Amino acid sequence: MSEQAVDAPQPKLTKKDFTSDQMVRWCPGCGDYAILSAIQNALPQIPEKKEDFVFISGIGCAARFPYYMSTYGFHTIHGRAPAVATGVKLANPKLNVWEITGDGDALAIGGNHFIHAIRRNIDINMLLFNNEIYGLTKGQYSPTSRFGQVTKSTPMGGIERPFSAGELALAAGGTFFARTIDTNPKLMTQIFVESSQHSGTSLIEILQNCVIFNDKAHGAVTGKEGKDDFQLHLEHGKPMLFGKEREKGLRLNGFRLEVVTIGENGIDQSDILIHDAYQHDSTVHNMLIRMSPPHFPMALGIIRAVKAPTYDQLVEQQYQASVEKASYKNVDQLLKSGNTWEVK
Amino acid sequence: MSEQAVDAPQPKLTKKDFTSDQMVRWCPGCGDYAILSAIQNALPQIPEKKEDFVFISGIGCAARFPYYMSTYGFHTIHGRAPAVATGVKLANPKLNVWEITGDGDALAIGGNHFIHAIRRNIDINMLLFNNEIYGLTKGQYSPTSRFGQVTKSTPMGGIERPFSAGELALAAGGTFFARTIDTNPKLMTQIFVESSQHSGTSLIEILQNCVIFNDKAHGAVTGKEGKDDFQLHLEHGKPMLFGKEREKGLRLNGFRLEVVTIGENGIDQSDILIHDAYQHDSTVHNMLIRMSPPHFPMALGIIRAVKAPTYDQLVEQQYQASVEKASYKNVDQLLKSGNTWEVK
Amino acid sequence: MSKTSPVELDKVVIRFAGDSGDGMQLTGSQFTYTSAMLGNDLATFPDFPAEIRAPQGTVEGVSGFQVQIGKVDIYTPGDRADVLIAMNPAALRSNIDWVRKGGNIIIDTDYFEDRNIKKAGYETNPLEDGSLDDYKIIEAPITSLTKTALKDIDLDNKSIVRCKNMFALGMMYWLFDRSRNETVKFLESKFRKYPVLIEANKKALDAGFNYAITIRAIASNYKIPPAKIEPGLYRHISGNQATAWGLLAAAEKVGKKLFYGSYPITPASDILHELSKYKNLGVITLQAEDEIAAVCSAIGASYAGQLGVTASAGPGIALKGEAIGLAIMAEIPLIVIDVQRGGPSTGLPTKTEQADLNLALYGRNSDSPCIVIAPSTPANCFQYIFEAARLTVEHMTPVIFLSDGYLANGSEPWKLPNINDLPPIQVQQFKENGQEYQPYLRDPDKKSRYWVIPGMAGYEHRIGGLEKQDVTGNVSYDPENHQKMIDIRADKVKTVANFIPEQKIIGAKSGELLLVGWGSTFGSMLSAVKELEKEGHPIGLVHINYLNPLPKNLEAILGDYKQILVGELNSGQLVGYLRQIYPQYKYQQLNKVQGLPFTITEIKDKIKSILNI
Amino acid sequence: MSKTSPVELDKVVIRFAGDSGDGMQLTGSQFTYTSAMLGNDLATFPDFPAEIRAPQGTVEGVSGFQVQIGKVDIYTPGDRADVLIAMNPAALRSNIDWVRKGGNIIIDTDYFEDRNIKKAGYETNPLEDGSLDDYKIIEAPITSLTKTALKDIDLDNKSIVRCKNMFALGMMYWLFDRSRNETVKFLESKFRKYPVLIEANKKALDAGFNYAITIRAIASNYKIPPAKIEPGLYRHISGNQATAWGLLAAAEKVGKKLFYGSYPITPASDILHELSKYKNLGVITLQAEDEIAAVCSAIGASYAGQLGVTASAGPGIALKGEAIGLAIMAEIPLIVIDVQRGGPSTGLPTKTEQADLNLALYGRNSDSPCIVIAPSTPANCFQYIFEAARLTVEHMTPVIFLSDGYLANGSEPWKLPNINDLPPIQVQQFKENGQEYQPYLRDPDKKSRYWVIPGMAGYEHRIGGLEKQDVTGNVSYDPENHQKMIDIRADKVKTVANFIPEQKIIGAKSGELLLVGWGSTFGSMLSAVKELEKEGHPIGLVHINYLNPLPKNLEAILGDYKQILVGELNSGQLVGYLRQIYPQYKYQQLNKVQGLPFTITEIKDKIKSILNI
Ligand SMILES: Cc1ncc(C[n+]2csc(CCOP(=O)(O)OP(=O)(O)O)c2C)c(N)n1
Ligand SMILES: Cc1ncc(C[n+]2csc(CCOP(=O)(O)OP(=O)(O)O)c2C)c(N)n1
Ligand code: SF4
Ligand code: SF4
Ligand SMILES: [Mg+2]
Ligand SMILES: [Mg+2]
Repeated sequence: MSEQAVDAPQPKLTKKDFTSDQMVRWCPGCGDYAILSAIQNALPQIPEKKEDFVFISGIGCAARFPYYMSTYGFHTIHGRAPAVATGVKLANPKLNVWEITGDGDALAIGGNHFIHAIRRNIDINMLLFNNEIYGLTKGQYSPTSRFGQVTKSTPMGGIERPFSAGELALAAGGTFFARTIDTNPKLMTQIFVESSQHSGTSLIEILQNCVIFNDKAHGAVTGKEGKDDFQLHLEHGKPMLFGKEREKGLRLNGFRLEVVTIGENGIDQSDILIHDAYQHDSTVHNMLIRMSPPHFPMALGIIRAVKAPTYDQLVEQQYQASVEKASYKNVDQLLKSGNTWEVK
Repeated sequence: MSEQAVDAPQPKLTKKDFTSDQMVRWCPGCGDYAILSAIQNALPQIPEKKEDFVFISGIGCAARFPYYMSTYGFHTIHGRAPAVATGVKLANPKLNVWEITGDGDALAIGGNHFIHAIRRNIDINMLLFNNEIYGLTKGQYSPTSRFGQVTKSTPMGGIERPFSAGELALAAGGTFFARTIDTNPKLMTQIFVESSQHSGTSLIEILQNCVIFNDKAHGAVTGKEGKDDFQLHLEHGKPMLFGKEREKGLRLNGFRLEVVTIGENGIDQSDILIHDAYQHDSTVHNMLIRMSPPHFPMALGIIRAVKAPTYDQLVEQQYQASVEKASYKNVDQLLKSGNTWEVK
Repeated sequence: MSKTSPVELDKVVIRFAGDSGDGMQLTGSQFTYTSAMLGNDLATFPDFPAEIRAPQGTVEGVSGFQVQIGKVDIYTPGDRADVLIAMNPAALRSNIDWVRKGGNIIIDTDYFEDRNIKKAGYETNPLEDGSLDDYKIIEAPITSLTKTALKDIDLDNKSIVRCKNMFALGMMYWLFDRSRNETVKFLESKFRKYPVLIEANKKALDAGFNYAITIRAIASNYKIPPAKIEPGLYRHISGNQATAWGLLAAAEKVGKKLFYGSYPITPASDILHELSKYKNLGVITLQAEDEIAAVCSAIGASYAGQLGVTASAGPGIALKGEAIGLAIMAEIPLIVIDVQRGGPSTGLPTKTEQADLNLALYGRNSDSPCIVIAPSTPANCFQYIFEAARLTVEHMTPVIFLSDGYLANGSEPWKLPNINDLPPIQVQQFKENGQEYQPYLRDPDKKSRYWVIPGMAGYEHRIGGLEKQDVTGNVSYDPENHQKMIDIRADKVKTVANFIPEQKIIGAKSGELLLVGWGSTFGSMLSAVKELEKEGHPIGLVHINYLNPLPKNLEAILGDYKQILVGELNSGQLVGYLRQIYPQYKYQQLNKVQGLPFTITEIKDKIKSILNI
Repeated sequence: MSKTSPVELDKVVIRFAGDSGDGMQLTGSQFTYTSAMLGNDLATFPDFPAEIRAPQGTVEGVSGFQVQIGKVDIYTPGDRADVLIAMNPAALRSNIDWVRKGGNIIIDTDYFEDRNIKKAGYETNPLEDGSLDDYKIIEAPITSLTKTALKDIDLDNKSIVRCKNMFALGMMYWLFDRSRNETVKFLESKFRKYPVLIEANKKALDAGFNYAITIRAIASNYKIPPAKIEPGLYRHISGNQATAWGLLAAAEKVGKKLFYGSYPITPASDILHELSKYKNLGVITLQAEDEIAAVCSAIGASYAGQLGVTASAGPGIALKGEAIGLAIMAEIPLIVIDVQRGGPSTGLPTKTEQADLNLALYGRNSDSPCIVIAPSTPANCFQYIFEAARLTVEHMTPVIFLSDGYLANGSEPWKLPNINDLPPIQVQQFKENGQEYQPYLRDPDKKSRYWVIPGMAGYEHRIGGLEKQDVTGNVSYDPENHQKMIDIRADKVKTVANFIPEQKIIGAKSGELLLVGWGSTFGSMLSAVKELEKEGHPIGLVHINYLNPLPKNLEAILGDYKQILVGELNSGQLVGYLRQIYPQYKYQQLNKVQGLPFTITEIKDKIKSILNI
């Protein structure tokens, strides 16, 4: 049991330690493979014991994930992973809990649990595989599918405006939001490691490609030109620069963000916004989240990471406080407390 | 049937026409009475036929509302009113559909339907009676209860950060958000009338007092001093002024709003922000929604009202487009279309 | 003090009724507590108005409290009241049907003027129109007498009038020869920060007591001597409280912390309120965003090694079916408490009904049996929820616990158990006898998996809702394996029958008629059977607490009687189930779906008509 | 072309199997369609892999398609194949059990090299190790022959290899003496924008056909002459498509628009896909955020005057219980389609099971009966969903429609009905015969409310989920009224028995044994009964489509046989229900929970063992 092993020296874990014996069964070319690999690379960098990692998923292609990890794993039911994960984390706050979910799982059937987990700021890491489609059920639109998109259930094009996972999370009080892409293993691994260090609900949106039902949905960002012109890699404290030569940047114009080119129209480095992931006010974070091609680059990296007490910490605090106050220490004493009488 | 009566002149309706014969059964002093009255005053001002008004509610004290209206009404199940109302509106877009909900009904069990209805921008009016408590079930905290609030289910104080209905709605793509209070009948009536004219989902948050389980939850805003210093009545195109003498106002300072006093520190009218409810960018609207005493006034009135196609309109458009294209006009023709063969 | 010696009675039923704001629940509990201290056996039931407060003086706003006390064993709060105290016309109107013909009714005449009479829906004044001729009416201007008694107290009028419930209680104390001491103590502690309120309430209590002596409206007062009660330490407990405490005891026994994930709903919410007080005992209560999140959080907690519990009433239980199916597939512990109420749909939220046996047995997709048990008295909710915990932990499959509004809100004296005497609860621990751990290895006797939880080094494994391969737990689409697992899950639940007590029989061990019931009808059924026995008609009573699986000896018992009568507060759910399981017998039915418990008379009448007696 | 005259057969079962990407579903459908045009009766069943594409060449990635064609009536796709075509080792391995001993297996030898043999999980090459000795093996290098045939075509290698399914189809066409015309037409229309693909596919088709002539691996080819089929216009239809189209027809008949609120789930999603194409017919499809929103939107649409329909599979149906209860209380039309799949929990999503009869009957809080019906063949999904619409509209209460994965994906030729011949569906319109409208007034015969919808002037009223007062529909907590309404709702559903057809009996009208089934097992049961009859063992078959209420004459029918055998693809849900409703009879059981339909042999064997024959 973990309690006994607290001080035992840990052998260094490797990717192999996190690979299960089950055959991976996604479609050839699916973005999920790269994500799996990035997680398996990230975990050894996180200073936790192997037996303390738990992966909780809902239902969907993405949600098969736990089967391929040789950690503890629970493939639950559609949309409910945040609730199960909340129970797991509260039951044992020492566990390092990862929730694996898709855009349908998290934002269609699971939308309510998603915003409530974030509101509570329970200390779990949510990986949202956003392929803008229902993969497992073979190609219906999801809440992140584009307006007008033709899918199996929208033969004339979709008429719903997509959710932005990040905006919703921030409106729900989200303390951590990052975005990454399945084509960038390094960025993924790095963000997974950093997100695990955040206390509170860390939401990581991964732009994932479903080759079968929504190929190149993120093509504008991941394609050859996209890579340079439409990816803005944010780092706290660094200016918001992008482009092949990092010649483009963002600056503030009134209430709006604006793309500018250094050297043009008298713009220089000092005009460029500096990324502040730690500021509590979510105004700029929201603006960054909302950006997308063709007028803006897509913001990647850790967009928001602010401190707030986590639900599990607060539960623990109330427990401690109540232990101090309580006049009974066990059930027997409780039973005998208050109004009782003796029959002889 | 309504279709036949389209051109018949309508007798002028009055409040009495909207009062049912059922005894109103809220607690004496409950804020719901004033809301009921305001709606009954508002409906005659809305150019619709009486039989076209429909009130759909979930479950809660608030949700008993339809019984007291002599319109069509359906008291459904907890949290699901947005989904039922969506079905009603799609079935008959001519209806004027009102959804009545409480903070628990809308944001706890109904949170997902709430954000999805708003995302679709279905043309209904949502009245959210926000008393920051579960009234009907006798006093548990709700998703809008304050952090630290002691309720029946949080004897040591609540440890969840409250939702802001408006912020959530905007993150979900909300096109209309207004806020009002049960102590201001005039404002309520006016907003109800105006919201009914918005096409798309109109969310109206009503700060409502539950005398029994959460008395004076909105006291800071509705109390004697609050009325002057902590209510900002927004009107599109008008400066954001408040205070007894309308001497205070809001101005922009970088990314933040700031309360200033006209005449002090060289501030004059021209420094004060002008309210633009129609701008699509939600940044300022979000800032206004987030304000609350003691550092800011509470924004009341119509905070956001932007144009976007409604779900019901888009459904109708696709219907029209498909009628033009279709090679069959009825089921018999459909059956015989495509691959058939004759057995003799 | 009166010196006439009081008339002795075996038992008496008293009903308090007034406006929601009149403090009748408090009055009733004080009377109850005092009687318990005097050694009476008793049972109580509050009769709340619908959830929202209705306008004062209307029938909808009336709140009632009924208690039966006795020197004999008491199993129910009684069919009809011997004494009703009615604080206004609405209270009289909505409670008169609950008074036996010839019973006493004490009336606060101050409220019997036109306006309130109309408000209550009377056309004429019932005190004058002869409609109360069948009852003994005691008219007392309770409110004005209270005001007079408190005229020297420095309190506003409203607060003074609020003391009228103590005046009424005082009258009752004299009538039933009870001491005021306990109530005085209670007042002194409750208002310890407001001495003036202590004084006012005590004065009102005394005034009522003395008034009753003075008017001697009832020829004499009564005495209900102490019952023969097993010695021990007692407290008064309601079903919901007993459920909460039973969970605390079980968690302590298992050595796991209690996790309670729930979404408020009448009549289950009080369990949440109660448990949220015991954080110091390690209880975590999560008020979830909805019922589905509630049960899923409990599943997560169980998976991670706590005792996961969720609760709701019918509409909420209907929402949990999919998740319960997951727990059945994952084979982990989970307790689902259903405090049943009147349905269908939102139905009658504050009324009782044995609504959901079918839902508990069948409310999930595909063949997904789980354990179902039901308590039968407010106090034994403690014992049976403890059993639920024992079974779910030892057999690694969900247990549904069917309480109801009557048990939840009803209360009775409860002899405190010795915690050490409670049965042990053994966690299914994996023992490495040379075999390697696999997630779907099973205990040979119980056929349950082992409870291996995250954090245990070397046992990492994956489970989920897709069909599992036997032993390995890997996902499997193999046809034969599916059949095997379907059979194993069914068999596992059947096997529980080896680990529960045999069915007890009360009364005749064979003969003409067997009465069969389950859950909250126990008190009325037992009373009916005892009374019939006294009348010379011995019949058998089988009251089932273990509903799935049924006790092994039940089949044989059913065969020992000529006729079987199954009584339930629904349209026939248990009887349908018995017809499925034991199709060889014929069953007759007694059903009532009125949001109310059975009266003893209803049961006796049905039995008499069957037996032609 | 071969001039040997083909051997005539009554019927034959053919199975196509290959990698998911090999186009086996297309090959199968083409063969089916051509056979239908030649006048054969037939039935098909696709055997999909689990939802996610598995790696090429693995057993998990195999996709199969089975068709039975005959000159005699065909009721099932057949127990075992007479001919299997296996495109690679994995296809062989996972399909070999579906071939009868002595059957023919055509094998693409190009894929039988080490790597693919290993991938399929074989230790040794099955073509060499003698494991196929019981079968007639026809080895053909299909892939390389296709490449050779298309070497002059200007196409990349991948596209050329993709044509191998046409080569295989060509072989089959020669073997069963079928013309290539229909497939040529199909190719010409499908690839009309890519002439090179038309050419390539046609060439492959011809090459396969000629190759079969050349090798004459099978002594001769076969002919299955046309069946005696009722004259008329036919098309091929699957259960899900028939369900969708039946809804279209019903909506047209009622004169209401169709509203379909659904959340995708296997195997129900295709109904959503299908219906979303018919916007021009007034259909509104809402892909809701979850199953609860789906059913609630349908309830809203029904309330406002459309025909509200929702659909899901087990896990999603479990979520809809609370809302179905609302529709029962509100007494409005609602169709709930459950395309059942293997469970419990997520279970076996792509496999068939008669999983949810109990859930349909009992999966709601309190006593809340509703109508339950089940189709029994892919094509008659049309007829029975139409019936569902008729019953829900005329009786104003929800209908649950129990399809399953087998019916949903299976297909058969369907004689087009004449839309005018479909029964009328009468909306319960309120007629003002002097009485004022009240929401819970009822039609005297059907006991249903009237469908009065928002927008109708002068009829404004309120309904909801709290218990309703009889007639007025006001909220009522009155005990007697509650009992009355519980009884009315039960009675209303019972009354439906007066408006449905009597139960038909197939085979012996009385005697030794009655076989009882429901839903998708019809084809196998019918075949078994017919075969037994031929063998001189006449028994009766009662296949139930109307499950609640049951047909009125069923009780008497059950009494006419010495023994009753109830067969289902679950652990005994119908049989439990029959034991409840008709406890006077004894029932035996045949149950199978393997995600697969019954084979005819399984049914016959069971019957034979019962009858000792
Ligand atoms: C209760 C329930 N409803 C519906 C389904 C069917 N279903 C399975 S996965 C899924 C959506 C998957 O989409 P997403 O979450 O985006 O995951 P992806 O497959 O794209 O990774 C649906 C609708 C289900 N399994 N359970
Ligand atoms: C499915 C279900 N779960 C729970 C309940 C119990 N319930 C009724 S109303 C309510 C909350 C009411 O709070 P709110 O929506 O804020 O309305 P208010 O009473 O404050 O107006 C709850 C939990 C229910 N009726 N149905
Ligand atoms: S369907 Fe799409 S998301 Fe699912 S495994 Fe295949 S490529 Fe990946
Ligand atoms: S409980 Fe609160 S919200 Fe409900 S009726 Fe009473 S005062 Fe109003
Ligand atoms: Mg997806
Ligand atoms: Mg509220």
